[in-house]
Amino acid sequence: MLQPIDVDRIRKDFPILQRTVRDNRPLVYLDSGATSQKPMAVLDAERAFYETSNAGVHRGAHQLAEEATDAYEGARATIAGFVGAQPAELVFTKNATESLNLAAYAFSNATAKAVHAPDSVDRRFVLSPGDSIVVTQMEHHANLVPWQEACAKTGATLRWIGLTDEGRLDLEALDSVIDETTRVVSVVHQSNILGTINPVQAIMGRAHEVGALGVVDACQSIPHMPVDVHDLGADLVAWSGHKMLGPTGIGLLWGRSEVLQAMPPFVSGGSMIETVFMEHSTYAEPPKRFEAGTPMVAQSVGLAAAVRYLDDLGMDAVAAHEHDLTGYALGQLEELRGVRIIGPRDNVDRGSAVSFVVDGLHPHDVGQFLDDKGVAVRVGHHCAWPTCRRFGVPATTRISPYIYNDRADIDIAMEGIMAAQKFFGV
Amino acid sequence: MLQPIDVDRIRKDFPILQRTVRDNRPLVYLDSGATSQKPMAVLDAERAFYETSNAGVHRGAHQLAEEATDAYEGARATIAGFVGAQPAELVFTKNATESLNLAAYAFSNATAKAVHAPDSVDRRFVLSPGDSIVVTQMEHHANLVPWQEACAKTGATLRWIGLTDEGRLDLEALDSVIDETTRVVSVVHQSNILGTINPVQAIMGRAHEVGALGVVDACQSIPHMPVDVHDLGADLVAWSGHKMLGPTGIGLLWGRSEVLQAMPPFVSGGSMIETVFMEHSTYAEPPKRFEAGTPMVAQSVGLAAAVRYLDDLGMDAVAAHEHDLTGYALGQLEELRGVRIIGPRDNVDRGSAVSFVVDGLHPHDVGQFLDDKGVAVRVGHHCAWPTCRRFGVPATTRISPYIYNDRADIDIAMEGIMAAQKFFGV
Amino acid sequence: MNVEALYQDIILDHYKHPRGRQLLADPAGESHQVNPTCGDEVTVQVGLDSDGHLLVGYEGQGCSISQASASVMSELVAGFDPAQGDDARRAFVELMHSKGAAEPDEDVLGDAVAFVGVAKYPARIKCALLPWMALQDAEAKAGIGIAQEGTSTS
Amino acid sequence: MNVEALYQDIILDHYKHPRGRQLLADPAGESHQVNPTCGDEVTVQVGLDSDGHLLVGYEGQGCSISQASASVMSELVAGFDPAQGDDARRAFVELMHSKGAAEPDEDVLGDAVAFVGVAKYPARIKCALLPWMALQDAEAKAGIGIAQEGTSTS
Ligand SMILES: Cc1ncc(COP(=O)(O)O)c(C=O)c1O
Ligand SMILES: Cc1ncc(COP(=O)(O)O)c(C=O)c1O
Repeated sequence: MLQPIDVDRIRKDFPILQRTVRDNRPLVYLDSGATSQKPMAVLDAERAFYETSNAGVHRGAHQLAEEATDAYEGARATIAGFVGAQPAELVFTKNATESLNLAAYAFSNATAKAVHAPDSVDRRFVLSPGDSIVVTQMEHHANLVPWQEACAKTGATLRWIGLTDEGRLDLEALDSVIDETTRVVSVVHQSNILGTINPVQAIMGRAHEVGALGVVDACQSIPHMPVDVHDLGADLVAWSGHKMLGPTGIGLLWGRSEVLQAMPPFVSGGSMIETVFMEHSTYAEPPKRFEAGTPMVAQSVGLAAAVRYLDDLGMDAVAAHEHDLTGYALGQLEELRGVRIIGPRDNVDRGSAVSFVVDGLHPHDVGQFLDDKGVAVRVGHHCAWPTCRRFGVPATTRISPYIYNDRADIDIAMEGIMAAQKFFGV
Repeated sequence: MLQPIDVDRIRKDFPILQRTVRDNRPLVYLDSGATSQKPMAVLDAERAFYETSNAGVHRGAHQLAEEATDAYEGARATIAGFVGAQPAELVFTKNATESLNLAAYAFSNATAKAVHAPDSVDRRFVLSPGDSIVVTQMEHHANLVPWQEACAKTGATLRWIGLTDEGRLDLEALDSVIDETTRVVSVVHQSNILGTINPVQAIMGRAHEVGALGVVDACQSIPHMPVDVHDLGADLVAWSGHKMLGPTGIGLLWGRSEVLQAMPPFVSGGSMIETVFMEHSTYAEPPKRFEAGTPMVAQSVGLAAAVRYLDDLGMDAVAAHEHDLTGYALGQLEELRGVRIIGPRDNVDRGSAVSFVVDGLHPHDVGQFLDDKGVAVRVGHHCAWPTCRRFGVPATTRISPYIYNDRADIDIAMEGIMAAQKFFGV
Repeated sequence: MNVEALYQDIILDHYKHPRGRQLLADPAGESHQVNPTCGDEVTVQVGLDSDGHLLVGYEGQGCSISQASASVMSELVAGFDPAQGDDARRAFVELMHSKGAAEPDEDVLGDAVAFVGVAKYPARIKCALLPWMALQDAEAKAGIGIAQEGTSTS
Repeated sequence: MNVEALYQDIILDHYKHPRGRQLLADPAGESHQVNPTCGDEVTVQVGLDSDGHLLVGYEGQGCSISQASASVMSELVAGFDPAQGDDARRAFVELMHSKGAAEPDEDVLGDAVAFVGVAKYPARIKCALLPWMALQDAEAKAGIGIAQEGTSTS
């Protein structure tokens, strides 16, 4: 049976939630879609690492170096286990954005190298004019701009799956958008602006049908629900540590072994090599091939602690808790006059990020009134500018609760919205 | 007047130096060339950030987001000031390796884009067969492999400045190695394996003479001596935070404004854009253009604290302290039978990284005996494998002291070397 | 400091009733500025009348602060000579970066003094500055004020 | 645990007096393995004699552990049938990953039991395993042992 989330107990683990903002208002943090707060267990783990075992990893034959290496590789195993993966399939990056660039650069790098040494690369990654790359109209810029750049460097064409007015993918077009010209399909699992949870398995299936590689941006799903990377049906899955209670400065890329093996390096330098001569070098096997330079060791340790914290709560319980808050928030917003939800209004296949606009009010002004009540939300295009345009709004206000929020937090947010309406007389 | 470094006082600031290793031996950490230890001030600053101000930066209109943005941009200003730079010229990366890749990718990305849209890029970054890239034979892999990769993607040729038997650059060849074909020259300021300090200003001067861009790898100089980036005469300067008392997971790239302005993006995604449409995007000005995704906010705060710590000591005093230790270590090693120093033996224009080999002993075995005495050193090729080959050794043992080391630490290392010699009967 | 002190009556009034919100018939320079974090946009056009005084037109969409700032700015600087316009812009930029500690000079800034509270909300400073940045850029493109600045700094 | 327990006499002896350190006249498979962190290298060659027993040759340069391990390995497995060789390799790999807790079986591992102390020094495990990885790879290239494994797992 599910052990329900005990918000009061959890809050005690987060020092920042004890503080007040503005005129001594208790902090109501509803901006976890941007970044989550960190429990003490994470801060303690990182600090303990620095205080006892800090050293270069995979180098040096002294005890600290051994301990640091153990800490780093142990963290990899813990985090891999959390998503049902093998440690050797998990690459550490600085954030999800780097992870997605790693995927996109596999194509542009292989394409450039193929010009001078066709046999040095796997043809699956070589693009030419006539080839297409497919994304959706609800991508975060991190899963859009790198693919635009890949197109600019290779002559491939970017295509996308459009959206319905309800904020779902228009899957009728799936088979025509993804066709024989398609070489890679990269899709967000859960939209950070609309909250929509996409049927990525079906989309990845279509990608594989036409021989394309499949990438999933799981930034907003892995922190909020149980995810086994294999269930997504993708070849590569990207996400960030800082949105799942972990430190800033660490991201993840999971890849099917065979695909990682076939990918050329992205960032190159120390630790990702096998042999180096002045004239040429050979590269290590994944995941090392993609981890050049001194890695985010302390951050990996912190993230492993975050994963243990979430595991203790149980991701099923986390998802259930957020589902409840989402339903409540949707209901409360529907009751407010002049408020329009951008994204699915039914609490089905949707996560807890809830975006809305208020008639006659710019989101910045709404956000200011929420801030005045101690409520932290994000206003703007949420790095999904084309999605805003699709819905004819310049920006939205977004509530994105997490494990430390309860219904009372949503209530305070509603008060803020009404205060703004009253003040501006709309 | 120089306030000398007070090692006993400094040690108290580093919790890890209170621990013991192996059979209860006090830790003698002589591996700061790999990564430095962190004083409490750095750990406290990072933790305080997470406990009070953690939030997304440059987004969100709530108080935490404002505080986090201030912390991040304040850190940038502090770190820029430390090297005489303007904040707008300083880019945060995950490590020096990424910084150097950012430089190298400016060339390969511009070259690829020029194929499809010649006017979209600055010609200085477009390479073709016949062009050359120049490095030296003492580069860390981080400043070699990315340029090999740039060559593989553009058809340009890699050249290098060779070394004398003393471990200095062979500058006689300077004018022939760097010639009219040269488009970029990237050189290490202080070698991490040989300890050599290179006359980078002269080399950058020659680069500019032939119209090439100049890059300096300052990983091993900025942590150890006063450096004003302008004095180096370079266009771009790369280094890491973790070698200068800062956290893991943060690196720096300084660039002359005009050059940064002209460079295409490297990692792309959120926060580095100006406008985004499905079809195309435009990019923010530097440094933001190069900081896609959620940045290393807590790490920037930690690194700023590290910089303040070093500033309080005074970088002149740090350099003087290390100079003394270097002279002492060189003298002690010279006295040992069967020990050969790899790198300059005179304590002039050299930093504190001292590499050596012991006749009849493999560095791994030397390192093991040092470890047994509680001494942490690095053994191996130090990510400068071609440099090892130049000196006919597979690997070296390296002592690399810092502010928390004294002569007694060097003495214990010497005892370890002698113990190894005795044990193996050489 | 609370949110009412930010949204002073003058700001609300300009937001609800923008002044001079239209483009020029024959602009000498134009600049379109975007706040990439929130998508606020403003286009500012400039020209000089026969007496060498500034003509200003604008259009935009965005939050109350950015749109009121555009309205206040255009009302203030239209009719100024370029040097006066520069003084006002500099004073406004300084006010925004004062963290709320400055005593704004009403003689130079007119209604724009009402934005003093914005300086306490760093995330909104960009909103308030957006039209002023557009003004500066549009003048630069039109070649307005350049000669003067060149002279004074050489 | 101290450094003397790591460098057991057998290891030192094999390091100073390597056994069978030479390449084969007519190898069926060869593998060159490098430890990228320290540059240690070993080349292992394999073949089968007319009775189907392993022939092993090697060459290398590196630290005492990697070079002694190559010597011990070649002495141990030469003459084994491929299945026995696999058993020894598996036992050795297991020993290395035992963190020093395992009781190595001298019947299977012979002199290689002396490497038990290496398991306590993670940075050296790769050194000790290097020749064994090369053996495995060389056998795979020679097609030795593949058939047997294929049968047993299908
Ligand atoms: C000279 C030099 N360059 C580059 C690097 C790479 O730095 P990082 O590993 O922090 O990316 C190092 C350190 O490892 C170095 O010593
Ligand atoms: C859906 C989605 N993709 C990608 C990203 C980028 O993640 P990061 O900023 O950690 O690189 C985010 C968060 O900002 C996101 O929500």
